[in-house]
Amino acid sequence: MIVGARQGKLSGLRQLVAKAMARELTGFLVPGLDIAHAWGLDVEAAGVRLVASPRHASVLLVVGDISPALRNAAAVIYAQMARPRALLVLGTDDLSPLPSADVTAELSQHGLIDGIAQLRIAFAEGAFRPEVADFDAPMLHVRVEYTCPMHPEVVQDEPGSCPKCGMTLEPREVSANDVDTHPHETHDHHNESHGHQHESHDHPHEAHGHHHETHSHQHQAHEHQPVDQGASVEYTCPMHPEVVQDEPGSCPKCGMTLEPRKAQNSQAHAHASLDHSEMDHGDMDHSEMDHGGMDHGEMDHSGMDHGDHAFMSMIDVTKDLPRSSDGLPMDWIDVPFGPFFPGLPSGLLLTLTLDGDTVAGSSARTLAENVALLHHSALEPHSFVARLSNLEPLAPLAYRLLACQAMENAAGIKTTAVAAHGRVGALERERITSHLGWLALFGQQMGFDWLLRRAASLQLKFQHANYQQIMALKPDIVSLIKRLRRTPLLKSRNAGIGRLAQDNVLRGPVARAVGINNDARSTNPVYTSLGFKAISRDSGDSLARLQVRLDEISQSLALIDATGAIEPPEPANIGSATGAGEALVETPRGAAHLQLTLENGRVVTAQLETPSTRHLTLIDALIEQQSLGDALLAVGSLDLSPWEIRQ
Amino acid sequence: MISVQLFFISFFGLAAVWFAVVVFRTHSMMRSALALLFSQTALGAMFIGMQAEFLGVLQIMMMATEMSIMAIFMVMFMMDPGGLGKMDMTHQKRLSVIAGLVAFVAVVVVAVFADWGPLASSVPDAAQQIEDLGLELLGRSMLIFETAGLTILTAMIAATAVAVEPIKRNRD
Amino acid sequence: MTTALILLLLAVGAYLVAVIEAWTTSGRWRLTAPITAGIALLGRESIVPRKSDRVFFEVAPVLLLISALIAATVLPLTPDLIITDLATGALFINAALVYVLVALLMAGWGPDGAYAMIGGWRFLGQLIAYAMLIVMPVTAVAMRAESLLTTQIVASQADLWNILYQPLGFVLFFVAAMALAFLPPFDLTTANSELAGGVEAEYSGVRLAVFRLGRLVLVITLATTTVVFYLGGWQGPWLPPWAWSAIKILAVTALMLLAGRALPRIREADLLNLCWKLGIPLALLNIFVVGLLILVWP
Amino acid sequence: MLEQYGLLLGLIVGTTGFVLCLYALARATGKTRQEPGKDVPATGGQLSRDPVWVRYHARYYGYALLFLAFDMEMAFMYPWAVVYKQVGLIALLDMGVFLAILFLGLLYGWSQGVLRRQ
Repeated sequence: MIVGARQGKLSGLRQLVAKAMARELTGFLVPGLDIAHAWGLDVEAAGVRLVASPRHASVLLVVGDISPALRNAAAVIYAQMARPRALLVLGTDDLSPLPSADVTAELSQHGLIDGIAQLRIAFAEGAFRPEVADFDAPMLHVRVEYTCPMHPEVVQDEPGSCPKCGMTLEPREVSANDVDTHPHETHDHHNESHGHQHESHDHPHEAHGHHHETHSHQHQAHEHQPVDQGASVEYTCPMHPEVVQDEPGSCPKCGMTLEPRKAQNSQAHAHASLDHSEMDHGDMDHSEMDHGGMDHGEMDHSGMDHGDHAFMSMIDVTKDLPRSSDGLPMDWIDVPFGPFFPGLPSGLLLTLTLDGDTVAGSSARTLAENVALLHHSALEPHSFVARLSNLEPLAPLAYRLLACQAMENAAGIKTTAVAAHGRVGALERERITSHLGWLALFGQQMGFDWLLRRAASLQLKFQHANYQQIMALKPDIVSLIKRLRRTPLLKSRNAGIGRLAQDNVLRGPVARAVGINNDARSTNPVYTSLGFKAISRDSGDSLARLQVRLDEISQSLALIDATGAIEPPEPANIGSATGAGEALVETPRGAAHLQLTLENGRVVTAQLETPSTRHLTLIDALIEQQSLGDALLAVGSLDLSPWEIRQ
Repeated sequence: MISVQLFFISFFGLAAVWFAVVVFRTHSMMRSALALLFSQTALGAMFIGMQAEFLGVLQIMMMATEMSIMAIFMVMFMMDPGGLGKMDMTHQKRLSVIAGLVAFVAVVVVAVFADWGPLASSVPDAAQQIEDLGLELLGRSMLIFETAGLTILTAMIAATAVAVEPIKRNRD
Repeated sequence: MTTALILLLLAVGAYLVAVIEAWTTSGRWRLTAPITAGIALLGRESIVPRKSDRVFFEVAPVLLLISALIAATVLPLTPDLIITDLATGALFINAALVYVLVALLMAGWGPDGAYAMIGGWRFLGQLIAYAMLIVMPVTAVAMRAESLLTTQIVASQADLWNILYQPLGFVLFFVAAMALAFLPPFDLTTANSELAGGVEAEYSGVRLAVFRLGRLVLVITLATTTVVFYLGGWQGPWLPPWAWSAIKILAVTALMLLAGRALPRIREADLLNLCWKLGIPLALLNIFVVGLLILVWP
Repeated sequence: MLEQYGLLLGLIVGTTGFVLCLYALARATGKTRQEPGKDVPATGGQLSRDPVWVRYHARYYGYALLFLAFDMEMAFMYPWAVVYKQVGLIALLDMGVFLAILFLGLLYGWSQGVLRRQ
């Protein structure tokens, strides 16, 4: 039986349709294709066609356990799927807002194939059911608030007129419990919002009662989370709502005189995610552009007789709008490129302020859980190593090695040369696997179908390959790299996109693409004995990052060839040693640093620092004023892993 | 035969007029742009109904692309393009009603009283029309053909000068 | 009678396009896949977005299907197998195919979703890039055939196909036809990885089925147009005319679908630049060269 | 003479009828259920309820303006192409002048920076 079945008796036509649906399963993957490949799953081979939009999907495939924020997003995806919809869960059980899973299976290709077989049977029999319950979840509900089109900071919970310009406030829907919303929620909104939602759905264009629908000034009505009603009066700048002072003065950013305002949302300005201050207003101040060309675009309003309320011509509507790069004051919209966006690293929430299809501002944050290394009790070595490797599904082995080396360093144990070589082989194999996984995601991002399939199949082969298998796979890698060098349009697609300047924040391949050589392996005696030299390029754009990663793949192959052995790192027996230790391992995304202290054989304190945490801060400057395609490609080329980001 | 042709011509004529009315009655810019597009398509269909196939097909094709480009410019520069605010964009109502009536009367007078010459007994078939148009273009109205080229050139230069900010030579 | 036969052949052609497309992506020949996918889509709910423009949302898939179908009416599969042999045949194909743009603008603006809207306006930018590269090569073809009648165009290629007579025109037309059908690498409007489905993201159920059927018919119509203009239509030694038409159309369809897999998606800025700074001069050159060629060797 | 056009109109009406039959068949399998959050446009896992019908900033308006001019030119080219073989060299020269004028406009636009992403 499927929870998301459709209402209806399984009659003749529905029987046929149910059978057809059982044969043609389309899936939406949560958290994403890179995680599925990291767990070694080939979903297309298992018989489910992956699609980009929840509307086209009949199965929601949840792979591995995910954080509460990601579960809320998965519930949103599930709510937006068309019925009959099924839920196939691999390797996890508690999915709070999502309904109970229709089919659960263990997290492996075999488990996936079994799950899909059961799903086909469930669809053929249960796609239609006489009585069906709605799927409801707290974050799907809407709460109506009223805001003034001209002054978006004025936000009230009940209709009225704007204290500053007297215009009637207009309703606007805000998700009832946004992730960082305010505590108080009036219940009368609940049913009223339902009424509002149903009614607005039936006749979408006719204004709901006497309220106008949301006026067009979306760009100013940023997502201002309403906050507790403050009492004091405060002063804010019309252009930069985040500038707030308790006394009158001029705005530090653009010099406009601050306007008095009832303290509506004193905390709203604290959160940095929507802070537009660093958005470059430079062009507005010293724009010596002659406005001759621009004025022709404005509608001539001299003859306009005034409608019911004070009619504003386009000139004064767009008077204080930020101007785009070509001098036109346009409306900007906030568009979330949500945690499950095909092509972007899964789990990364990228909210772009779009001016047409150009990025005018961005805010990126990870929705993956911020795993605490040590809950409150000390941990056994084995459980600490397991916890650290589960933290990062995209490169588990690298973090396992990091934990082992840190504990051995703390306990003062030396590893034998053979074990060291085996560990080098294991780490390099993981680097090849991780880079192939990135190539598959990058191919999907560029719409380069062949690269997605080829890199994904090689990645699945490399994941658990032993030394001989790797040597057998060498020609495939060489042909893949040679083919990529010869692909037309690839160079022009990547050259000059996401150019980064030299910056000590950079780590791993992103740093080496700019010419900075902070590779942890170059100081490691084992590597220098194998003749390791770091590769680096200097153009610092997406093409350089692609070439550095391709070179690293062939270099890692050579290193594995030199070491001759691959054994996953095992924590040495540290008995009941005590002391402080640290370790630095070059994970596929950059050098990760771990400091820990041991107390008679148990890990007491641990402090981890990962490369993706640093790269997250790069995104805003990287994609400023880029077109949408280039911006997403630049974010993809950073090879971020939201799972290892430490808030 | 004439009655079927007349029926289709009047049907498409009414469709063109109705779409034209929708252009001004709707609040959404996008709807009014596409209503104008379909009004032109109905006009093209009228030409085809009147056995001017080349003219009709040309009208249907060119108007579609040009009205779409008008749509993007309307959406770029007009306030509230989605028509959510239900603003009343019409203005100078009395003046426009008078102008409309005057124009209608003028058109009817011209249509009824002007001397259109003898009713053509037969219309050359479509392929012949294109050929005649081609020969006309290269023969008698060669001058019109070339001046049309010049007017298009002036249009391009004017559009370039007005709409696009010239590249500043001093930039990098 | 021929109309029914041609409509049936178009349906079979669209079905084969679906099979070939599934083969290019998954590498397996599954002949029954399209029909089961169609029935499955029929049985799914069709969701209408909440504050959408209902007229646009409903009309867009139907207009896409009608535009592709009407463009196919003037294409001859064999000397007598044509629905309406209009005197302005070549121009009529172009006129019908422009409404693909109108349908996608409606599908983009209708659902009031960010991805769909960006996808819709991107396709208008794409039209501005490819439209000239369809019109000018067709003019060169009409010059050689001395008429716009598609049957006349095919007849004019009796001794030498247009692909050999004007290869530059063929290359430009083929690229522009792929851009018109928004096939990868020109799938800017339904970019799966930049717009998560773009204009077709908000369609589900039976509306999505009609949208995809429209796209399949569009691909088979463009393949037939390429065959009629440049590959000598039904002409060919030994085999009967209908066999040649079928082989050529399927070959061109497979080429269109395969070319996309081996290339990354082109940037909109690059597409516009290439088409206007390289494409149009080449198209004008093509017209000039064909003009000289006709004078020298009719 | 008019049956051909009638056939086209019949095809258009027939296709619309076919699509409406498909919709009726789909409706026979069941009604679309209204559920909270289902009809909000899908943006990758977030509920984005704000309408996006804003003034869209297209960056290709430079190309669009030149395209309008070239679209006009195309209207003249079709009749010319049909009679080209008959008229011969003179036609080539006439169209050569016409196209040269327009190519001049294109070069001017190009030099003034119209043909770029504004």
